[in-house]
This record gives sequence, structure tokens and C-alpha cells, in this order.
Amino acid sequence: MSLFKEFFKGFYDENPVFRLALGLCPALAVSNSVQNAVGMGAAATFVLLCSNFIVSLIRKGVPKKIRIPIYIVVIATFVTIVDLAMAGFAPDLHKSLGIFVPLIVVNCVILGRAEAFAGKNNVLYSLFDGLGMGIGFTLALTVVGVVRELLGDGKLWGIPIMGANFEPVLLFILPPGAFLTLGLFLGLFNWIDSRMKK
Amino acid sequence: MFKKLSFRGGVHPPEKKELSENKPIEKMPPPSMVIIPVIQHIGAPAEPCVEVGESVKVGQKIAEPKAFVSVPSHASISGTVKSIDKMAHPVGGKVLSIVIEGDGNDDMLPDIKQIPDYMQQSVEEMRDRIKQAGIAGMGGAAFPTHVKLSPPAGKPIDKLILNGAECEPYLTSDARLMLEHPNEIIEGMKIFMKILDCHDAYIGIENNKPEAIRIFQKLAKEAGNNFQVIGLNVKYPQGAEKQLIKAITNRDVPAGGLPMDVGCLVQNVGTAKAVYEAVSSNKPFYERVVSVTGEGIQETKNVLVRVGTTFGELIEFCGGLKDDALKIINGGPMMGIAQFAMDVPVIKGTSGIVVLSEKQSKLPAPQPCIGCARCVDSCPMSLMPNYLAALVEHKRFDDAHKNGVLDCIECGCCSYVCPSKIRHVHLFKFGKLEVNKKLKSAA
Amino acid sequence: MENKLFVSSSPHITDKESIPKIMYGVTLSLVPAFIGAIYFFGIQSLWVVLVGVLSAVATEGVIQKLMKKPITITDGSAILTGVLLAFNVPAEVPLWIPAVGSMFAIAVGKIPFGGLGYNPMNPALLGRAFLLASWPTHMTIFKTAPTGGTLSGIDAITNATPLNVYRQAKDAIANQATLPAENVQEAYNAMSQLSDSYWNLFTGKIGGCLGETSVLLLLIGAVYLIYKRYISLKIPLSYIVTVALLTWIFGGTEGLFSGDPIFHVLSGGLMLGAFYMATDMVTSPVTYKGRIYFGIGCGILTVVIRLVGGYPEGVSYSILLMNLTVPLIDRYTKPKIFGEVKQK
Amino acid sequence: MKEILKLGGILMLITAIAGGALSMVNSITKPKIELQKRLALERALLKALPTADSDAIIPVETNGQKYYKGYESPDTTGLVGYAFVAKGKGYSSEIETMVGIDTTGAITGTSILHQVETPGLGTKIEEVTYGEEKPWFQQQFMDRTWEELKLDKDGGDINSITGATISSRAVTSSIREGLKELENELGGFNN
Amino acid sequence: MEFQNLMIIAISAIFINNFVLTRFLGICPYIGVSKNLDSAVGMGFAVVFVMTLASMATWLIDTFLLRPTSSNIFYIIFNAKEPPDLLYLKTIAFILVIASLVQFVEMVIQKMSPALYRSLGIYLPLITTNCAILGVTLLNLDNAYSFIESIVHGFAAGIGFTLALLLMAGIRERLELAPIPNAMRGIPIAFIMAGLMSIAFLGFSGLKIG
Ligand SMILES: Cc1cc2nc3c(=O)[nH]c(=O)nc-3n(C[C@H](O)[C@H](O)[C@H](O)COP(=O)(O)O)c2cc1C
Ligand SMILES: Cc1cc2nc3c(=O)[nH]c(=O)nc-3n(C[C@H](O)[C@H](O)[C@H](O)COP(=O)(O)O)c2cc1C
Ligand SMILES: Cc1cc2nc3c(=O)[nH]c(=O)nc-3n(C[C@H](O)[C@H](O)[C@H](O)COP(=O)(O)O)c2cc1C
Ligand SMILES: Cc1cc2nc3c(=O)[nH]c(=O)nc-3n(C[C@H](O)[C@H](O)[C@H](O)CO)c2cc1C
Ligand code: SF4
Ligand code: SF4
Ligand code: SF4
Ligand code: SF4
Ligand code: FES
Repeated sequence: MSLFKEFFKGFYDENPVFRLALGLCPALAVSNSVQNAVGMGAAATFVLLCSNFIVSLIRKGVPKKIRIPIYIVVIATFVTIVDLAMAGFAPDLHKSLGIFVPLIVVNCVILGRAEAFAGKNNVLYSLFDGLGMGIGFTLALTVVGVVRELLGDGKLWGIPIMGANFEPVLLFILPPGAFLTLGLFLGLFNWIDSRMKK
Repeated sequence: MFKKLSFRGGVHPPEKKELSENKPIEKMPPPSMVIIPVIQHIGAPAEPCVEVGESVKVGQKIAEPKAFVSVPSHASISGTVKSIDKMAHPVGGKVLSIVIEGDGNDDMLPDIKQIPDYMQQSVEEMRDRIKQAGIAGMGGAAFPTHVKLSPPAGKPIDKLILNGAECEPYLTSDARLMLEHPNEIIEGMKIFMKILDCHDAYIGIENNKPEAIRIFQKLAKEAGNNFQVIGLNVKYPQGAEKQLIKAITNRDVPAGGLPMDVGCLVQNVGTAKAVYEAVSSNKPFYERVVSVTGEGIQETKNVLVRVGTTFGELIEFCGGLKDDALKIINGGPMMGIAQFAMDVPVIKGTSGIVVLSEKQSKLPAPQPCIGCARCVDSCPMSLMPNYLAALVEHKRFDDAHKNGVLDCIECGCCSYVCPSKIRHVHLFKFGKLEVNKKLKSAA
Repeated sequence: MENKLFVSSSPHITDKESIPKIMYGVTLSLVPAFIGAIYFFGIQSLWVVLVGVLSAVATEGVIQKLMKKPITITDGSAILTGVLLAFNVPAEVPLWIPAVGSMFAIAVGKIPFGGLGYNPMNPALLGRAFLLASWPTHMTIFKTAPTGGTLSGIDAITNATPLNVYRQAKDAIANQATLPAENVQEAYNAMSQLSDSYWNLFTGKIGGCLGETSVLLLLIGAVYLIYKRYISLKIPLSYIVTVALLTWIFGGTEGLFSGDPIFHVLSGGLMLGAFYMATDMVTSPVTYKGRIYFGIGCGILTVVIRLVGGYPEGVSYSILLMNLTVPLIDRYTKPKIFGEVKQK
Repeated sequence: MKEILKLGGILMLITAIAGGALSMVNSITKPKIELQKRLALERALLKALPTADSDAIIPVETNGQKYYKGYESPDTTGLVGYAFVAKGKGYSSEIETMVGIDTTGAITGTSILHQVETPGLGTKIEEVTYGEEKPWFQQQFMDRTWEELKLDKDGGDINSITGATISSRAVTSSIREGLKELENELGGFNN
Repeated sequence: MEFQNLMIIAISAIFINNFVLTRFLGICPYIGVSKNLDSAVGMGFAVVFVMTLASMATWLIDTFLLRPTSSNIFYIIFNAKEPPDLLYLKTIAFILVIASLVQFVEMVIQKMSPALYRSLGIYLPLITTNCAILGVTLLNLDNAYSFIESIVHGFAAGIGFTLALLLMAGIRERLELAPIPNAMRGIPIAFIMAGLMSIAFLGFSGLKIG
């Protein structure tokens, strides 16, 4: 039951991007298309899963004082693995995500989960937490990506779907569109939240 | 280059002096009853020294000050003390007041009589007479005059300024006084100069009172070259102390400081006349000139009226209110205080009663500030009223303090010019209260 | 009688200006330029302005209704935003362009910040920047040649804005090594013809956005605004003088001090920007010095963008950029309180 | 002090483990990454010189000039043309284009290697119209020699992309200049 | 020419490709520390400082430890046949370098100038996990900048960050006094504002310097 909860909380209640306002930089930078969003989400989820696993495994043996550097090393290792693998097997994606792949290292969602969850819970829970959070992160990026790609390029997953007469709102794939879309989503979720509380 | 005699900021509201400036001062017969609050000035309240039922004469002291910064009150009609109780006060709230029911005889205290060679009295004697006469500044704030005339040793006064600006719209009591009693004003000025051992005197008069300027110029010639008449730009608040000093002497009174910090003393022309009367004939401050004016009054007048007369009786003397009268202000429309009722008394600081019609009374509801900067441009104290108002509204009193809310002189220029009709002064009064509360609890 | 007295705090009188009066006054002052636009670019100008205004007003009304806030569409500010947005697009754009632009201006640029008075940036210019970034082709193509004239002699490019011509000629002259000789010659010709077109630039018989072309008609409105004290000269003057000085110094093709300041002052959206948009009180500083710095800042950025930027014209972006600095400017130019002694 | 050493030791240990793990991963992915790089270049070269054999495009480097020679058959006989990389400053990036020409100097193919132009504007230099195979903008270059490479805006007849004249010009001009240089280098084309 | 090149790098990093507004690096401190102008100034200084130092340090690491060149220290020390290619360790190496650098700077400042420490100190730890710092070092590497170029780029990126941060802080102090709809208060309105700011910065796009 509660494993279930750990898994699903990341989808909405504790969605890292929309509710916890974590991992905002990648949510802005790589949400200009759904492909990029999903790619980044998958990469981050993999790192999250692995780092949560390792951290919860070694948590008893880690000296408190240097736990953060150790977490960073662990995370950086998995990030590098993702980076290398992506360069080798999905070069186009690797190119369009650019430096945001290595930057997963400092993605606060991952360090945050290591510190707040995996460092305190057992392996199984941590795995579910990591997976749920990762999927939540991916969902958030994808939602933003859908809006931006659809409005800004008239496409979804690279396929034109808005019809020939649609003149894309370029602003949405430009940097300002990222801020505006994410801002409006954050506001929207705040609003829904206050509505539900009522 | 000719230096413009003025200050930064200010506004030009319609003057409306024409309503009453040509009405000679009329003496109102003693009213049937007066209400005399024990505090009509800045400082400590005086304590009643008469009892209910006691009979009093005009000019008799009925409340005694117990502190230095305080002044006595005097009976303004003869009759019996009917009650001593808390009563409505034109500056707000309820204040201990002595009610005298008149006997219609108007019996004067016998020692109110011309003193021969009054200029020969010692400085101490003069100051004491001023204090005993209960004189508080008539320019608005009603600060005890004897206090202002006792500067501490390290702060000599080298410039005396008589304030005849009367920059508030509508009001004409000072203007009439200057036209009808210039000699008494000059004599009062000489008394000030003697007390302060000061040799430079100025009288500042706005250029919209050319007649008064002419009269004083003539007198100035007679008085000698240590007295100058200064014609001031017509701009509100030209009569505000710091702005007047700036315009005439180009000195800046430091923020939070006093005129004496820059060697100046400002006295209202009415105060000068009252001082003359006190020193020359021992006359206590029990009557003053009040302009009763505005679109809501039947007959505008400048009235010499006993302190303590109720607004109602004075207004009745001026023919009563018009049907559409809705707002009665103690003082001018820029700084005066709107009254809830007409049973409040005229006090020492009441320079005018302005009655506004219904159409003029209701102000439009405030809208958001659009940053038009009019308030910033018009603030004579160089504050940022728009920002201060927002800070007070959000209860950020510390920030309001840092941004100078205490320096606001409440002149109302900002609210006057604001197209969004924001009630800055209202907010600042509240803000000052809160800041002072904090300062006190911190001290 | 007694209890009917009305009580409020001082001051008891206020001057007669109000927000609607100011907003409608500014709108009125734009009428000459509006009539000019209809004359120069045809009746389509009317539709563009109408759609801009309706969309701005409708957006504001609908959102306020949805948020259950008081509806303030009658205060005239949304109308003005709509007019100014429409003045900032070419006359022949499809009508959905001003509609969407106004919508963005109000729904993103104004309402989220709390509505009138709280928006940090000029809504109309935000709307324009949004349109420019989203549909650059619609926003930079000027199909209609103005009635009664164009740049004298440059017939081949009747519809290009003077600043576009200037930019292309300047680029061509700068890169003459790599260009065919006849192109370079053409560029030199264009340059000299620009200087011969002052009269057309002044009256507005040139290509450009709907409401920006006629210096004359805009100035007529500006004089009215100054007379009514709705704007002060601090911002427009410091802005225009800065542009004139900098373009004179750096704007030429033959080294320093060879530029043509008159051309630069008369062309593009400078007049519209300096008198009607940089002066938007909500988004400009309130302090005396601050307003001058603001004008100078706008001037510098405009010239930078005109001379080396990615666009031929820089007025909109420079005002938007300076809008961002307003809180800082206000903070650091706060007037010294009367009698205040510098502490520390 | 002892504690610091201990903690440092732990950290070192973990880092070493991480480094070791990574070097393993690296040894697996390295050839793969290099292969990808090679493939990308090869693809671009083949687009530029469609008639050449994929194993017979030979890089040539002379003083300051770098280009490729493409041959018909794997044994490097039957010269079909040349390829080179043209570089031009676009709107927001340096645009690099692989260009192929036949022996007469007429363009046989192009392929953008690198650009970071504005999405939706400058990126249209690579846009493929729905239903087409090849980017329409670059298709205009086919079979042209450098004299014919001029944008409509500059008096030529290559349609520039609306709203992206700068990117269009960057591609066109860089190819023209590159071709001129190559012609000098080769001492003229045979036509 | 060299100077002009550095100018281009600097202007580009500050205005055209502003770290925050167009590259989306350093968003968290940009949103988190922009509520108040004084702390924004502190954070800005700290970031400029650390970015410059980090650019320096990582360039050295990159050139002498990771890159397979003849100046590779391992190559020199171990006399290896071929210089080792350790570039795949860049992420882990850089993040450790930055973390230790921040620690070190913190210690030095604390010793040297307690006053400076008081104003910057609280921001330094925040910087370790700031992607802008790691980002600038990775970009230096991607663009193959020289030592001087890296330093200029790091410094300018910090200035660009600080510029955006200060503008934002000024505006947010003012927004404190605005009746922003409840749902939009805080982070959402900050993002909208960032978007509008980013629109204004489009004005710098395409700037041609030099
Ligand atoms: C606490 C206090 C002390 C004052 N002391 C002096 C004084 O020593 N000398 C003086 O000339 N005025 C003194 N004043 C009077 C002020 O300068 C000023 O005249 C008075 O507040 C009325 O000013 P207004 O009518 O412009 O509001 C004092 C006022 C206050 C409130
Ligand atoms: C805004 C403002 C306007 C004032 N205008 C006048 C004025 O016109 N005439 C005047 O005598 N006092 C005016 N005063 C009061 C003076 O500042 C000063 O207190 C007074 O002249 C001192 O004289 P007094 O003690 O004899 O009253 C004004 C005060 C303020 C704050
Ligand atoms: C946000 C933005 C991005 C732009 N990106 C490009 C670009 O990638 N390539 C380009 O050539 N022009 C770009 N431009 C420049 C303008 O579109 C410019 O007007 C255009 O290059 C001129 O082409 P035109 O003559 O077809 O109008 C951009 C403009 C804006 C506002
Ligand atoms: C002189 C003046 C200039 C104005 N300029 C603009 C403008 O450029 N853009 C705009 O949207 N509103 C403008 N307004 C209207 C108003 O200030 C604007 O709607 C507010 O910015 C919205 O809060 C102007 C108003 C005045 C009085
Ligand atoms: S730096 Fe970390 S905390 Fe900040 S937005 Fe990025 S991922 Fe989140
Ligand atoms: S009414 Fe007020 S403003 Fe007017 S003269 Fe008197 S104190 Fe001055
Ligand atoms: S009331 Fe205060 S803030 Fe307003 S103008 Fe007067 S001094 Fe300035
Ligand atoms: S006058 Fe009113 S609207 Fe204008 S800046 Fe001041 S407070 Fe704001
Ligand atoms: S600063 Fe970029 S992810 Fe936090």
C-alpha cells in the first residue's frame, strides 16, 4: 500500500517540477520539444533510480560529514554513464540535449531525493521513490514540451499536426516561451490546489 | 540672476480667497455659552483651576499649566462654570473641557488695560506675560509661543520671520488682520525681536495679497532697514515653516530639526498681534479672527470670535448653512480636520471654518497608483509619497520609517495632485502613529 | 442635520485629473496620427486599430470577470494599450495579429501583475515584441506603399522602411570587398537618398508601422500631452537628444562624426516611442533624475540596436529593456529628503 | 586530523571505484561514439557527393585548404567531384555546410553540419516540406556554379527564407566564397 | 584582434546568450535569491567570483589531466606510450573541483575577511550545486576556449547572471507591493517576469560586435 504511495506521489502530489519547484532548469531548457523532454526525463529517471539504489544501499556506512560529496560522486558516475551511452547510441538526442546531460549532476531533484529519501529509507522504498519521482519529472517535462512544441512548432514528436494553415507561435520554442509556459503551469497548479482545498 | 523666492514642489489649488477676502473683520457678540478645552496646543494639558458653579470674568484664568510646554486657558465670556467634562474637540476625540454659561454682561477682568511704556519691560517680564496670556501659535500647530521664544543658549536666533503667507485656499483671516491691524503686528514683531535679541526680521506674504504687501512695505520703510517685506510666489504650502525659511533665507532646516537649528524663528502674524496685546495690555488669548467661508455657508465672513464659541453658533452668526452643505472643516481644505458635528468649539488654533458643498465633499474612491510621479514632483519635503503610501498600506512601517514618513508635514500636496485619488496623508498619519509607537517601545 | 456631516481626512480638495481623463486624453492625442495612418495606408489601418482595441478591452473584461475582480475596462488604459499596440504593427497584417498581440499584452503583460499600475513592463510593447518574435514575417514585411510618397528615388524598395534601407546599405558598404560593385554603388546611392528624404520622413510618407511614420502628426499629439501635463519632456527629450548625439558620432560610414542624426531622429518608431511609450508612467521612473537617466538609457540602447543589433529598429526593445531597470533607477535616484543630512 | 584523513580516504576510495567503473563503461562506448562521429561525417559526404563510393572519399589537405576528393569506385579511380565544408556567420551561430561539386564546379549536394539558428526561423535552412525528401532551401543550390549563387535580396534568384535572410545569406555566401577559393586552389574547373 | 575576440565572448555571455535568460543556467538562485536586492548583490558577487575561479581551475584540469595531449601530466609522469584520454571523467572531475573550490574559497574568505564572509558566506554553499557554475566550465570545454578566453567567459557569464539577478530583484521588491492574484504569487509570477525579461533580451539577439 505505502509502496504504492511512494511510487505515485511523484506524479502529482509531490511532483518535483510543478509542486516542489525542483529541477526547473532542465524543465526550461529541454522542453522545446516532446522528444527532448522525454529523452531528458528518461536520462534523469535512470540516474535517479540508480543513485537512489546505491545511496540507500550504502547509507548505513556513509559518514554523515561527507555524505553530500559521496552522493555527488555517485550521481556523477551514473550521469557520465548516461552521457556516454547516449553519445554512443542516440547521437542526435545527445546533441540536442547538449550540456544539460552532464548537468543532471547538479539537478536538485536527484540530489534532493538522495538526501531526503534514499539516505533514510531502505532499498525497495528508495527504488520506488526514485522511479515515481523520475516519472513525475518526465511527465512534467513532457507536459511543458507538448505545449511548447505544439504551439511553437505546430508539431508533436516531430510530426506536424496543427494543419497547414497554422502559423506557429515561435515565441514558445524561444527561451521566453519556456519561462512563460512553466510560469503559467505553476500558477495553474497552485490554483487547482487552492480549489481542491476549498 | 534673480533668485526665485520659493521651494521645491508644491501645488496650485484654486485659491478661493475671493469668497471672503473683502469682508472686513466683524466682531461677533459674546455667545451664550462657550466650551473651553484644557488642551488647545501642542504640549501638556492644563489643569482646570475653577469649579463647577464658580462665576468667572472674561480673561480669567480657568486652567493652569503644570508643565513648561503648556499654556493656560482663560474664560472668554463672563458667567458661571456649568460643567467640567470630556467633550468633542475639533482636532478629534474627546478632551476635558470647561463649559461656561454666559451671563450676558461680558465683564472684563480689571487688569486688562494698557501698560504704559510696555517696551521698557524686561525680557523675562514680557515672556511671562506671553505665557500667562496663554498664547499658542495661531498658524496651525498651536505650539506654545513662550517656548519658542526661549531658545536654548547655544542656538541664537538671527532671523525672525513673520508668516503672512496664508497659503491655504479659502482662508483670509491673516490677510484681513494684515490689512486692518498692521501696526499691532509690527509692534508684536518688535517684541519678538527684543525678546530674542534678533536684529533681522522679515515678513513673508504671498503675492496674491498685494494690498497687504504695500501696507507693510510702507511700514517697513518707517521701521528701518532691519525689516524686510518679502513677496512670495503663490504656491501651496508656501506658509509651511521649513519651506518659508527656505524661500526667504535659503536655509535648510535639517530633517527632524527645528527652525532654531538654522537660527530662524517663524511666527504667524496673528500670533504677533496676540503677543502685542498680551505684552502691551495684559490681554489673555481669549478671542481670535476666524474666516468662515466656503461654498456651503450662507454668508462668508471674517469674524473676531471668542475662543470656545461652538461652530454651530458661529455658523448661525454667518447666516447658517446652505442646504447642500455637507462638510465642515476646522482649518483650510488642505490640512484642516473635518468635523462630525457642529457642537465643537472654536479653539486657539482655529484659523478658519470652511464649509464645503455636497458636490465638493465626497472624494472619488482611490484607484491603483499609476506611477505618474505627480506626488513625487509636488512633495515639498522631497519624499516619495507613492512608495511610502504603498509601504504603509502593506504595514511595512520599518521601511516607511527608513523612507522618511516622519518627515512628512502632512501638507496634502501629494493627495491633492494624485489622479488616482490615493489618500496618502490619511495613510501617513496612520504610519507615523505606528512608527512612533515602535520607536517608543524600542526606547 | 448634525449627523449628516461628511467626514474624511485631509486634504479635502483634489485636482481634477483622474486616470480615465489621462488615458482618454492620451488616446485623443493619438487621433491625428491615426487619421494620418488611414490616409497613408488606407482603410485597413482603421480595422487594425479597431481590432487591437477591442481585443485588449475584451481580454481585460473577460479575465476580470473570470477572476471575479472589479471590471476596469472603462478606465481607458486597456483602450490605450490596444491603440498603441495597433500603431506598432504594419498596416497590412492579418487582423488576427493585433488581436493576439493585444491579448498577450493584457493577459500576460498586465493582469498577472495585478492590473493597471502594477505591470513592470509596457504591455503594448510586450505585445509587439511577442508578435515580432512569433511571426517575424508578418511583422517585418511592409507591403503597402504609403499614399503620396516614399523615400525619394528608391523606387525598387518602395515598401522597405527607411531604417531597413539604411541598415542594408550600411552593411553593404561595410562589406564592399565581398560584394559586386553595382551593389555597393546602389548602397551609396541609397545612403544619400535617405538624407534627401527628410520631408517625407517628417510628414510620414514612408513605409513603417501603422502609427509610427508621421513625425508631424505625432508631435501635434505630443504638444497636447505636454500642454495637459500628461507627460513631461524629461524622458522624450533626453531620449531623442541621446539618439541624435550617438548616431551623429557613430552612425556614419566614414568614421566618427559622419552620421546623419536628423535621419535617425525622424525615422522609425522613435517619436512614437519617445513621446507615447517611454513616457508610460506606470513603467517609467518617478524621480526627476531617474526619468532623465531612463531617457538616456533608452537612447543608448536604441542606437546600439540600430547600428549593430539584429534588427533595423531598436525603440521597442530599448524601452522594454529600460523598463526592467526602473525599480533600480528609482531606488538609486531617490530624492534627498528636504533637510536630510547624509548619514554615515 | 585522523578523522579528516579517514574521511578523505573514504571519499578517495569511492571516487576510485567510480573512476574504475567509468573507465569500463568508457571502453565500451568509446568505439561506438567514434563510429557515430565517422558515420555522421560519412553521411554528410555522401549527401554532398551522391555518386561517389562511400569508401572512396579522400580528405586532402594542402596549405590552408582542406577538402575531399570523391571517386566512383573503391579503388579511387574515376574522380566524380570535390567536397568541402563552408562556414558562415549566421544569425546566432556559425553555420557549417558540407558542399559537394562535380568536376565542372556545379553543386551536387549539400548538408548542414552545424547550426544553432533560431528554431522555426533560421533552422528552416534544413526544413523539409512535408512529403518531400530534401530540404527545399538547399535544393535550390543544385547544379549551380558559384556565379549563380546569389539571394533574391542581393539581386540573385535564390529564394531566401522569409524572416531569415541572415541565415539564408550566411549559407549562400559561405558556399560561394568556398567555391571560389576551391576553384583558385584547383586552378579552375574543367568546363 | 585578440581583444576583440574577448569582447565578443564577454558581450555574448552577458547580453546575447545571457546565462539565465537564454541558456537557462542558474535558474534556482535566480528565482530563489531575487526576492531582495541586498542578497541579490551578495549572490551576484559570489557567483562572479566562483565562476571565474572555476573556469580557471577546470581549464587547468582539462588541459593537464584529462585531455590526451603531450602536456598531460599522467603522460609526462608515467612516461606512457600514448597520452591517456580521460575526458570521460570531466563531469566527475569538474564537480569535485568546484565543490572543493567553493569549500576552499569559503575558508579563505572566512580567514581573510570576516566582513566579506558575513555578506557572501551564506551564498557560497548554495553555489556548489548551481548548474551555472558547472555549466560555464562545460561550455568552456565545448567551445575549446583558451585559458584567457575561459577566464573572460567565466567572468562575463557571472556578470550576466548578476545583471539578470539584480534586475529581477528590483522588480520583485516592487511586486511585493502589487495585488498579484493568489495563484500567481511567488514562483509563478517570477517565471512570468523572467519570460518577459527574456523577451526584452531578445532585443540583443543578433548583435554584431566586432
Ligand atoms: C517638541 C517640539 C519642540 C519645539 N521646540 C521649539 C523650540 O525650542 N523653538 C522653536 O522655535 N520652535 C519649537 N517648536 C515649534 C516648531 O518649530 C513649530 O513651530 C511648531 O511645531 C509648529 O509648526 P507648524 O505650525 O509649521 O506645524 C517645537 C515643536 C515641537 C513639536
Ligand atoms: C503645509 C503647511 C502650511 C502652512 N502654512 C502656513 C501659512 O500659510 N501661514 C502660517 O502662518 N503658518 C503656516 N503653517 C504653519 C507654519 O509652519 C508655522 O508653524 C507657523 O507659521 C509658526 O507660527 P506660529 O507658531 O505663530 O503659529 C503651515 C504649516 C504647514 C505644515
Ligand atoms: C527572435 C528572433 C530570432 C531570429 N532568428 C533569425 C534567424 O535564425 N535567422 C535569420 O536569418 N534571422 C533571424 N532573425 C532576424 C529577423 O527575422 C530579420 O528580420 C530577418 O533576418 C530579415 O529577413 P527578412 O528580410 O526576410 O525580413 C530573428 C529575429 C528574431 C526576432
Ligand atoms: C503618457 C502615457 C503613455 C502610455 N503609454 C502606454 C504604452 O506605451 N503602452 C501601454 O500599454 N500603455 C500605455 N499607457 C497606458 C497605461 O499606462 C498602460 O495601460 C499601463 O501600463 C497598464 O498598467 C500610457 C499612458 C499614458 C498616460
Ligand atoms: S539547480 Fe537544482 S535545484 Fe535548482 S532548478 Fe536546477 S535542478 Fe532544481
Ligand atoms: S491655514 Fe494652514 S496653510 Fe494656511 S496659513 Fe494657516 S497654517 Fe498656513
Ligand atoms: S503630505 Fe507629506 S508626503 Fe505628501 S506632499 Fe506633503 S510632505 Fe510630502
Ligand atoms: S500621484 Fe498618485 S498615481 Fe501619481 S505617482 Fe503619486 S500616488 Fe501614484
Ligand atoms: S541552477 Fe540550474 S539547475 Fe539549479
